[in-house]
Amino acid sequence: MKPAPFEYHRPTTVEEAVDLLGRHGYDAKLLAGGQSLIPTMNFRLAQPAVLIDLNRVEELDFLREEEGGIRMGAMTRQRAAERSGLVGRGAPLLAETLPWVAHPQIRNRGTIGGSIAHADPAAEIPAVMLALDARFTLRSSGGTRAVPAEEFFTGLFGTSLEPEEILTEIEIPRPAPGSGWAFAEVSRRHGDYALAGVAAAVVLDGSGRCSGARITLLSVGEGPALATEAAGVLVGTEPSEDVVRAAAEAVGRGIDPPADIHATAEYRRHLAEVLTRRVLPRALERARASAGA
Amino acid sequence: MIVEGEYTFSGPRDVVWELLQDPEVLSKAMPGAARLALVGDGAYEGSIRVGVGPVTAAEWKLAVTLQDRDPPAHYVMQVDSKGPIGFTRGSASVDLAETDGGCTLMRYRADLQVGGKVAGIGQRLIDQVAKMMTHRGLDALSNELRARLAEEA
Amino acid sequence: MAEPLAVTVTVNGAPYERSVEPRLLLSDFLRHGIGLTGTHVGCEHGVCGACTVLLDGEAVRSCLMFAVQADGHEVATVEGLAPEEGELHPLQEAFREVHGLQCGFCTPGFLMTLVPFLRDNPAPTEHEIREAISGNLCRCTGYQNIVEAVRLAAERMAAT
Amino acid sequence: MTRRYVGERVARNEDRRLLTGRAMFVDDVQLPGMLHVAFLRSDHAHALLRGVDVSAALERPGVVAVFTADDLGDYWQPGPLLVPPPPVEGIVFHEATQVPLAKDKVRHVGEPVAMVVAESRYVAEDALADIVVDYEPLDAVVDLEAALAPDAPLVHERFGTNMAAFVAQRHGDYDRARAAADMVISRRFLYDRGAAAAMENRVVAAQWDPLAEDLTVWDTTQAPIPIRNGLARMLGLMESQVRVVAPFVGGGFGPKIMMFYPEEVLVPWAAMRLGRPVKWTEDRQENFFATSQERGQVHDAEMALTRDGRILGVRDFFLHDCGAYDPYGLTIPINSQCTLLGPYDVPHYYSEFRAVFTNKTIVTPVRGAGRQHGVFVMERLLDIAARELGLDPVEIRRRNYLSPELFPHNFDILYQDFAPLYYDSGNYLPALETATEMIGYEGFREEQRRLREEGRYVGVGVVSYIEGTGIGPYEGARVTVDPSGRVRVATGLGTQGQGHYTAFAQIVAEALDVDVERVSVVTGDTREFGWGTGTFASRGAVVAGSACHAAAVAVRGKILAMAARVLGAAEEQIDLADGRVSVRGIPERFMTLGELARHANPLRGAVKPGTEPGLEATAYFGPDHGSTASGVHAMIVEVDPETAMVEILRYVVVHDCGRLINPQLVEGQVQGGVAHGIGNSFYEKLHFDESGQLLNASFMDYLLPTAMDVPRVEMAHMETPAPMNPLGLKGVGEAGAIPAGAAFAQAVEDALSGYGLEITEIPLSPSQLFELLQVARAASPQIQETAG
Repeated sequence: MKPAPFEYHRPTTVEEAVDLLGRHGYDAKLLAGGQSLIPTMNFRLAQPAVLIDLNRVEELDFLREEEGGIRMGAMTRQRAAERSGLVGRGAPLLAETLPWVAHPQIRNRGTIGGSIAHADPAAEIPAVMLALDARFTLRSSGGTRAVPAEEFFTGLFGTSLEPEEILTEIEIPRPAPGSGWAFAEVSRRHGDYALAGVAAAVVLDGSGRCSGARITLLSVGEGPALATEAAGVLVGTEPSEDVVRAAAEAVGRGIDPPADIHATAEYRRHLAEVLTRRVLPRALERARASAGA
Repeated sequence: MIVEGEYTFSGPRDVVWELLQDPEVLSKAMPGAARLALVGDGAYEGSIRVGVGPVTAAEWKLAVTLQDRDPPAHYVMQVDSKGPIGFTRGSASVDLAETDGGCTLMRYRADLQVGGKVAGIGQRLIDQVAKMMTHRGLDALSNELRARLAEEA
Repeated sequence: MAEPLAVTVTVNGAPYERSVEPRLLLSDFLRHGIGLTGTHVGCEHGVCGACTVLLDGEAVRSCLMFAVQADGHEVATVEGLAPEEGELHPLQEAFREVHGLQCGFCTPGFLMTLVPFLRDNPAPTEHEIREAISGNLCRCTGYQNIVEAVRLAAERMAAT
Repeated sequence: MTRRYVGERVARNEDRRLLTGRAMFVDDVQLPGMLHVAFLRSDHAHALLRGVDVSAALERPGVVAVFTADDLGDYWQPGPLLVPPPPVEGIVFHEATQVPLAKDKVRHVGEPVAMVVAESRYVAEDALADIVVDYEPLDAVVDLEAALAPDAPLVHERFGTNMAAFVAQRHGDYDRARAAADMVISRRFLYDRGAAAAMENRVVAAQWDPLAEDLTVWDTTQAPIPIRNGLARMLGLMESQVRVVAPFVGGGFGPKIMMFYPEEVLVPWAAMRLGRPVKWTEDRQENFFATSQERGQVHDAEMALTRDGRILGVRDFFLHDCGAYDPYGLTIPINSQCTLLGPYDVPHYYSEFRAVFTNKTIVTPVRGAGRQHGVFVMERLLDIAARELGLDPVEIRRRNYLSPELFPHNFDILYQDFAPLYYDSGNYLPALETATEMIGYEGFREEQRRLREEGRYVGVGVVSYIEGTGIGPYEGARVTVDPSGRVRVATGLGTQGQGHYTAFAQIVAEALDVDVERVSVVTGDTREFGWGTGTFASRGAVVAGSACHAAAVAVRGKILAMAARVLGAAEEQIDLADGRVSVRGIPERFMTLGELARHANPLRGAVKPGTEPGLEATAYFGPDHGSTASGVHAMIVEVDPETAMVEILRYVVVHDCGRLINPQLVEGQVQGGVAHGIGNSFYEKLHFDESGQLLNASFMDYLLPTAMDVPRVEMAHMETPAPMNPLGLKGVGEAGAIPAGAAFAQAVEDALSGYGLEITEIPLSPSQLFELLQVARAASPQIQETAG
């Protein structure tokens, strides 16, 4: 299990990286934390001809608070985000979810941007970004564009990144007053790919009515999925147990989960429903606390 | 692994049938700049280029044989492929039925064996990749059908 | 640039200069490039944790890094853990005392995972210990005495 | 004697080296000019091999050689049959052992087809992609029942069947028991495959020294001496020309006793042929295809009982998956057959099995070696019988134990050592009572009811087992007092973490009354000790430990005789204590053992006729019978019926492995075994699809339990000494793994009482449990989970 040979570049600026990517395009692979890519290379499933290592691009490793929310560089280590008080305050859903991502040794190396760009359907971070309505900055030698998470994820390991583009920054909007959040997943063992997982971000107005909800799912489809029908069930109601149950049923209806050796499609669907029933009350509870405060 | 489903083509059955025998059209329904050539009666050979996510796109050799042909209603497609990280063997049974409004309903059921490295490591994704490739292929065929019908019109 | 690259890696405080192929895994560099065979390799896909070393003080899988990436960085391996020849680190001492190892193959990975863990969390609960080592597989011990060893080491390290 | 070591918690001698990264494992062997090997392995489970073209690989820079079966000439030979079939009447056995490289046909995914030798492993792997193999795929034999169908494809054509063996054994007359029974329970039980998954993969390194004309082989084997003997035979060398070293080995658990793996045959051969040292290090992926596995069996079993729950008889028909070859004979299914009887008084027993060739990786013993299947079947039958009879599961066990006065006890069936199944000693009821008390069985029902009202589903399982351990043929040991005063012990075993270095030191230190840290043990180096068999069947401590004891006792005799001569006193007057000898009552007339050892090897004068130089003795031990360890496991689980996830809340083991050499080591063995057993219950299953492809050939998908999944094991020891050896030892290496599945099934069923579901299959994944729950819910619509 040794990787095949590759041409190796280690740029120190985004400009340099973008330039290299422009030159090598389809033949190149960006190396961020490498915690998914390198095992795939060790199995020789991935054999990129060119590897562009972003680990020395310091400008991609930052985390700061801005007017509208949190902005972080794509090379922010997952562990750094997990430990950051800023993330704890400004994106508590992300903070709550990160400990579910693999193991500390992996998170020490793994990056937020790497996980987003990898877009594994079973990964927690893409689903959370979708729930948080994050925006991503993509840069190529041709320029820069911002893409909302909803448009970014496009099916199985699919993203709207062009071959010459790099994901450079992630922007997470500041939670509105009355926001609540929760995450849960079921995995065979702690740190494994989830059999199913649910992230929820909800907003309650002063009267306890749900004014916004984003429920996202992982491991039940080709990519991270936004459960729009389920969110629709919540919005406009004062969410009761029955509403939550109806939302969970909507989650089950809206997915076509894959089967593998660990879980049948039916089991995954069932878990997505159960998890929604468990996650929403927690998110709503927090929203009530926040709206009351 | 079983991949099965239904798909409706907005066009008459005999046109769909023809499309499904045309190597050029078939190669458009296959992933990654496929090449497919007719090498005998109902026998095709060629290659496709497949890569999913972090798995580097690579060339897979492909051999397709159509059997039990009952035009324009039924055939069985035997597909064998071999690539650097594994192989597939399998057959798909395809039934075409005319439906209201001049459409064609395709029912397919494929029994696929996946072998080699990709089977041992990629099991989590095989089901999804098969589904995705099927859906994309059928959509491509559907587009081709539309184009052909437009041409004829 | 698939050509060998010159790298300088500081391992357990000593600089090592080598010319390496970019694809050389850090685990292979440590074991076979500079002969520090205490770091073990169990899966080479980042699950078993046997190859865990410290990179600039944090635990990482050395099978999921290329040696070229460690250029200019500090790596710590199990060989550098004991303070002096003939002495043991409190974690090593505790592992020995409560039988926290059997075949010993996974042990270096556990130790290197635990060093930063106890640094950051000097008085962990049993659940925290178990979570901290959940990315390290051991087939011999059933983990019980490893957990015991961590508790013992934490107690002793707190006392000094 | 003043020093007591046997029975004490002595910290291990070997740990310092292991903890500081200075213990040598085989992959640490790095020699100048060393070449590295990668194997091209079959992607197909079953295919004709039409051709292998290695020409492109040979052209790749850095590749030194590529070998296929044709290159091996006469060296290409099927491996040895390690365990011949037992002399059971009417037995059928078809021998088909593995080959070094596939020729004409491949029979399982991962079977080696070509061997690449290159300057680095990286380059060797590059070259694998250059090799072109022409396969003609055949339908694969995967399912055990389908394998025996008349039109099934054949794994080995020459037998005309996939049946590898048929064995029927009987004790008493089951049909009569059945006729007299008040109730007969019958069920089908499945036990599926798992991997041993030692953390260290297999490694073989070899160096041929053309000047000394000797071959050194480093091998992660559990049996270095048989490897040496076999290699010498194959390579046409004398045994003394081959040295096999199994240094520190990173876990064995059975598969490392298998021999000869193709790689073990090929690496030494290549080193001789190429004149350079050669090493092959298995990677984890190869390990899943190429290292032997275990556990696939299907049982159709029935139990005849009286209405008060007394077992009248048991009948079992089962199929055993032996994979593509059967080099290990019938050890596993015979173990299943014999262990099924457990600690119970079963007057009538009929068991027959068919071993079946399949297109899967070879099956050889993995920790438990077939025993868990027997235990699972028996314990499940008892649980079901208890439920149907309205008896408490603990009570039905109590009623059926063999009582202490029935020992030694014989059954009329043959065990894996070909001796009649023989229970040397045992006392089972106290273990059950202790276990139920420790787990709080009495009060648990009340607690269970209370928690159920809160929406929590907890359940308890209590099961028993026995384990035949410590079988022959023999092991040996040499004990030497060094002139430094240190004592050296050499045995022929390989050791994989069991703590033999310490356990044997304890035995010898106690016999010679020296500090245990001054006893150094070497194992697994044929140049140090050349006679023995290996570490398997929970026998290391029992058999080699007894040999160490015998050798130490002999050295003690020599010490006393020599001291008497040197100190000028009668032997009876000599005190041996604290590493010195002295004359009783005259402490100033003493000599250290080191000084005495120098006296025993004089440079001048004469060694007296009839005596030997040195304070050294070699002894061997071969028991007539194995010794029967036993125990009770009790487990409390909590099930979330909504998610079908199971958490183990408590785990109690009461264990009897005779006299304990070192309780800490025994506890470690049991804890590790329990973890393995928990893996086999809920996490670890090798998934083969219908074409024989293994679908989870990595640690991503093959789930070893982690520290979050394995509970703390609460343990109590019973010590019923074994009469078969001087120290009263019984083996312990496999015990923990054996009953866990049965306990798990009982506990999960109990937690879900009211659902009416029955667990007859292990491992049981949450997805499977979910399906059982869905079926139960559909059958009884009144089931409604209380919100948790």
